[in-house]
Amino acid sequence: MADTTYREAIREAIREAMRRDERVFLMGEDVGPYGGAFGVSLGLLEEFGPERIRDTPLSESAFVGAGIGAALGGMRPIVEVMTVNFSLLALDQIINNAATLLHMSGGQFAVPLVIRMTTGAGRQLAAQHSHSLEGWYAHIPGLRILAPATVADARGMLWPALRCPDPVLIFEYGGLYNASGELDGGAAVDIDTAAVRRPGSDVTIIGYGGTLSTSLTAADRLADDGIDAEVVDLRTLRPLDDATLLDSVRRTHRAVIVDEGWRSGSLSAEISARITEQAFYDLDAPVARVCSAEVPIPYARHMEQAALPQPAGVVAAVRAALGRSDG
Amino acid sequence: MADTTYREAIREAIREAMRRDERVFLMGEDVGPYGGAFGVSLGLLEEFGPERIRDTPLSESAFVGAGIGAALGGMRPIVEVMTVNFSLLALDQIINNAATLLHMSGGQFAVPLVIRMTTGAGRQLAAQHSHSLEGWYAHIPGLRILAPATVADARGMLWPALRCPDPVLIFEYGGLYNASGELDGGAAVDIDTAAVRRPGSDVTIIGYGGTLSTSLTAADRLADDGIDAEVVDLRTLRPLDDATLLDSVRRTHRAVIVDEGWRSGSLSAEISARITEQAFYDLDAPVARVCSAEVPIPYARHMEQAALPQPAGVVAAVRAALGRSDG
Amino acid sequence: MTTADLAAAAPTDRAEHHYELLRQMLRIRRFEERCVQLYSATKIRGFLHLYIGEEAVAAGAMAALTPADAIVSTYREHGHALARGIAMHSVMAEMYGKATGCSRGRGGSMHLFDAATRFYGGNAIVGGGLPLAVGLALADQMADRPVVTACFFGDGAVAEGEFHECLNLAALWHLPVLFCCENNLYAMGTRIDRAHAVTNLAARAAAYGLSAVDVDGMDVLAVETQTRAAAEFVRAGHGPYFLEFRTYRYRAHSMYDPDRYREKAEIAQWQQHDPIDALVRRMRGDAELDDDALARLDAEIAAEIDAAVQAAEEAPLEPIEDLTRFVYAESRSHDG
Amino acid sequence: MTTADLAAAAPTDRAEHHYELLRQMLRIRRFEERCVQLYSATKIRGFLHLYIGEEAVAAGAMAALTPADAIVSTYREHGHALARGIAMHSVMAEMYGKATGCSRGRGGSMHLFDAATRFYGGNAIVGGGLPLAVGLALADQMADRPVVTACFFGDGAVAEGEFHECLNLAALWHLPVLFCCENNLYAMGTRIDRAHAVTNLAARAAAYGLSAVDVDGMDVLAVETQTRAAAEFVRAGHGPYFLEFRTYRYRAHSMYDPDRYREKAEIAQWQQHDPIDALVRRMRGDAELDDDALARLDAEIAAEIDAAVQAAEEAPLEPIEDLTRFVYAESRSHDG
Ligand SMILES: Cc1ncc(C[n+]2csc(CCOP(=O)(O)OP(=O)(O)O)c2C)c(N)n1
Ligand SMILES: Cc1ncc(C[n+]2csc(CCOP(=O)(O)OP(=O)(O)O)c2C)c(N)n1
Ligand SMILES: [Mg+2]
Ligand SMILES: [Mg+2]
Repeated sequence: MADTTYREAIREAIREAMRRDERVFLMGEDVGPYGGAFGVSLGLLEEFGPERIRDTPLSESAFVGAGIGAALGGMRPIVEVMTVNFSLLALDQIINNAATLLHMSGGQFAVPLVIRMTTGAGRQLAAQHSHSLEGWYAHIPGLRILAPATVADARGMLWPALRCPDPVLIFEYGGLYNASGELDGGAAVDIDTAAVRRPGSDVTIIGYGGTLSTSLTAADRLADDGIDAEVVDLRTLRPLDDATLLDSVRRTHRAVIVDEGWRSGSLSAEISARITEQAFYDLDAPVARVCSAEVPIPYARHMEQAALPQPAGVVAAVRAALGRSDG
Repeated sequence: MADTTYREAIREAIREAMRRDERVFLMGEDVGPYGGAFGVSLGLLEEFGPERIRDTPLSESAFVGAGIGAALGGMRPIVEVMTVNFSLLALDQIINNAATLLHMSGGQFAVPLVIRMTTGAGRQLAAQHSHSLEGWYAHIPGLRILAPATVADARGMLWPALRCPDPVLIFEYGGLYNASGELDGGAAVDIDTAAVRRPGSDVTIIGYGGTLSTSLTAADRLADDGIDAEVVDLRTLRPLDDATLLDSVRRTHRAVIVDEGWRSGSLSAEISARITEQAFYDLDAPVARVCSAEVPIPYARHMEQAALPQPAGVVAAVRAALGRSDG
Repeated sequence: MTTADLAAAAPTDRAEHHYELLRQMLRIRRFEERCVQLYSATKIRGFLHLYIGEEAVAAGAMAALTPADAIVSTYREHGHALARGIAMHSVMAEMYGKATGCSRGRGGSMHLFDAATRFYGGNAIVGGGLPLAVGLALADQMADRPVVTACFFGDGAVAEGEFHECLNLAALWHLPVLFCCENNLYAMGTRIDRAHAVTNLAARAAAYGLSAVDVDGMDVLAVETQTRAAAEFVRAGHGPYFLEFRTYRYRAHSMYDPDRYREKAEIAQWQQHDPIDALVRRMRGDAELDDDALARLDAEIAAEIDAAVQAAEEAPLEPIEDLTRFVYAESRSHDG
Repeated sequence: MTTADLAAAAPTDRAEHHYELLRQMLRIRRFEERCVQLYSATKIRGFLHLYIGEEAVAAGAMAALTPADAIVSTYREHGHALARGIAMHSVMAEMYGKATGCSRGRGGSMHLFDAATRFYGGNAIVGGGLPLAVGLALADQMADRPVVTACFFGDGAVAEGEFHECLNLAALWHLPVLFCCENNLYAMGTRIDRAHAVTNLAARAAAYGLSAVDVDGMDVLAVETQTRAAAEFVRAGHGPYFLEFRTYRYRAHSMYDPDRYREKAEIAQWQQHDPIDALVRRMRGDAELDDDALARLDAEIAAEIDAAVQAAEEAPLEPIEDLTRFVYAESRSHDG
């Protein structure tokens, strides 16, 4: 069991994939000599050369679309969009091409493409650099959306994503790159199911990506109060694994969703709706949500922190769901 | 009381605004000699000239961004993006500039811009031309989202939208352009509240834009069965008017949302979550949703119709909510 | 056939070749004329964009490409699809929305696809196919395949940001892309000089550091010759090539377009340079074609179209239960 | 001052003018040097992009513009903001995230805004400011105001689709935009020749049919003269103008950049053409500056910076209750 960081885990996953399959290559802004905006691809250029570790100009739409085309042409591209914020420039390619080609062509043209991007706020990067849009992307049929929250998932999700004939978007949480954890070899993980990260019986806290740690911290604090929270990590945002969620909620009878997206129309809304639809009569309290405030994320730390979901907010929501709001 | 079409109503609204305020101008692809892709701006070029009825090249990002800039510069632009499908190319400008400038600048720079676009499926235009993304746009703080479902709203929403200092997106439902209705003068309408379009006591059916008529048709059929449905038209998708919704649901104790967006992560999810959060103990059944199937919209009519919400689906959902599913 | 081969060809071979070009142009025109009728009869629905007037581009360009090459097209792609060799009945069935259509009824007129002929659609977002073409060419380059990706798009598409990004990328990476710009002077109702500050599109392309020429798009032989030369250049690894085909559409942009933005006289003017008439005249002059042969050709094409229509009429619809097929691939790992 | 005025200016006026340019460049450099320290001290957070080495562009260009003109900038905009006349304490407070900052603490280093000087930000999406500039210029043109909108962006931004769309639109509509391209040879770690097939950016711009020149961006007087001439051209209604300023950033792209992609020698080479040193040399040569004056200037700037830091330290934070202010305007109709 080696200790490694989320960043290194992703790098190792890319390295392994490139060694195993020569059709795999990495393409994006500054993935080469610079080493990746967040240092993920550092050293890969030296091993694989500029053909396969391919710097692009600042042309998000063209190089994401080129990734789609290269996938159609038999390659297995990993396209790095530096951050989700810039992916808006490539959305047409992602939605109108990557997500639709298989269906529009009556099943003829699959798009085995992986797009990686950094997501999330919390680093004082202000409104244009702090989007959490992975849940928003999860609205689009034809895409698969992954959100690794642990080092093991960061390490293990890439290979199955590359093996999958569908376009897969992997959202790496920016605040986690330096996080470290244990890695048990380099085993691929499944990319279909949610995971119970902490078993519990009183309430289900549902998080993913950056909000998994928020959820776990909250669960620890609740434990001090004698409240036994189960924490579920969604892992895959589309398609959602309803079974794991519902199984948990049917046992705990209460759910709190923690989502860094803006509350209105966030993924938390979909999860709340699904739980209500499928487990209404098992619920002892309305499903609650702890999300980002509905503001462009501000630069100043105190305002940014106030805008984002925090453990204290989760604790309060759980207590409210349990009817234990203290005066 | 004159009878007029949705298309004419919008045209009259533009004409009136341009006469009342010389800062108003219309800009977009083929709004001039062509008369607008859906004929909305026909005749306006002759009255106002090419400076104010301004054809643009196929450059969605530039001309939407230019609308933002012109608004900053004191104008009151109406930007027509031919259809929501093409707006993906301008999303960066809409989200990272229009929606954030006021906040990022600490309140200094408002963006009094109106963007109009056609939305919706149902005309066999296939996957890339059939998006219903207005609910998806409603996730973004800083934007106001309007969805006129009636001729009166088509006529009356533009002027208050232009008077509003915030960026306002108006989604015109493509299938409604030829719909006609009565127009009582040209009165501006409010752009803040939802409207009860049909009072009822047994269930609340919530629709907007293209699904209002689906909802009303379903309500008529239900009436034949002795079920008295209230139909609420959201009108404004962001910010949502919770009060009208909750008032209705607290009376009827049941809600069915009809939304042409793909089910997962559609606006219907947000509404379901809000109703559950705020009226859980008033509900006699879980909030139900009737949405589009999670597929890129197919061309063939039978498949397209199967993919879209239909009155029969609404009737079935209402009957299920009332425990009246027949064998 | 290389350019040299073609020049050296025996007269009968040349005549046959011209006949084939004529056949393709006529197939496209008659097919679309029938589509107009079928649209009025509500057999075909949605958007329908006609290529009539521009047939020389598709017929000439496709004649210069090989089966291994890839094609990326637009929403105005019946001509490209037919000239590329997608069976007419399969295109017609697609317009009918039938299960036997080349996209199983899911695509319609704007989204014809065919893996067998490497026809990557049918793209209804203006400019949206350009990045795909760049990527297909990248795959070929990385795999060292001597293959050309031909990407069709209009004068209007040149204004889109993707055009710029893709020309730069293709030039920067020396990708084997053949950019085939169909300059028909209009983007819907917008004449080129109201959309572009500089209307010489080949010159615009040359500014990216790639080879670019303009071609008389009403002359099928010029189209073929220039495309052949350009494709040879690209295939030899010299990087991308830009062809600006100067052409014209006789019909409205789509069935919804009342065509208010241009003079009838302008259309008539262009029709005097009709590519089919021109080739027929030339072949008659060179005694490569007589009335009989032309009549046989017309009859053969009419029969092909009738058969396609009949097949489409009789074809089954895709079962509704299959609505959600092909949103995701049916097997998780489709390759080894 | 017009170009003619400047040429005809009395020697003392000229000296004063040079002194002002020097002062602006020094203010920018010293301000940023302090920012580096403050970043290490975690007073400033987020992304911090330094302009050191490029000061001649901001100082020279702003000197050629009038208060009525509009500025659209990037995330590397401290230089533009200071030279444009946003008070240093208000910029510093913004970097501190304080309520007295020019964006009330919401923007930080990348989002400086100031209505009083028509400074429209601070845009952190590469190329994202270009459409805003086009729109601001459109508003001026429609209102018949003799105003120039100067839009700053880098060599990297030229690869974005928006660049293409905006240059075409500005040229097509003859809009009063002054495109100020700061070509510092790198976009993060990507050298210009690895991003652009054609690296002569002024030539690229000229392909859109607008006037374009390249300018020695390390020579503040050249920058000022060329900007002045270009601004006069634009203001006179002749349409947009493109200036390619050839410059260089000495520091890493941002505080996170380990600067692995270039040789130290390259940086040293450019530093030999340092714009501040060059102007000082020149002024000394012309007896426009002596040691005393320079020392006074240094002291004055140090004091200004100290005062700005102290004010930022002492300034209040925006109250948390105001978090959701300015998402929407506070009054529904802010105008008549
Ligand atoms: C991005 C985008 N914007 C707008 C449209 C609507 N539209 C369809 S075709 C067309 C004109 C395209 O003109 P051009 O590229 O010259 O091709 P042509 O139709 O002349 O063959 C427009 C505006 C679209 N499909 N996609
Ligand atoms: C659309 C977009 N893509 C990527 C980035 C990340 N990024 C920030 S600055 C930069 C380099 C820009 O280079 P250039 O335009 O030359 O300006 P410079 O930084 O050299 O002043 C990149 C890639 C971004 N901010 N926006
Ligand atoms: Mg055209
Ligand atoms: Mg640069």
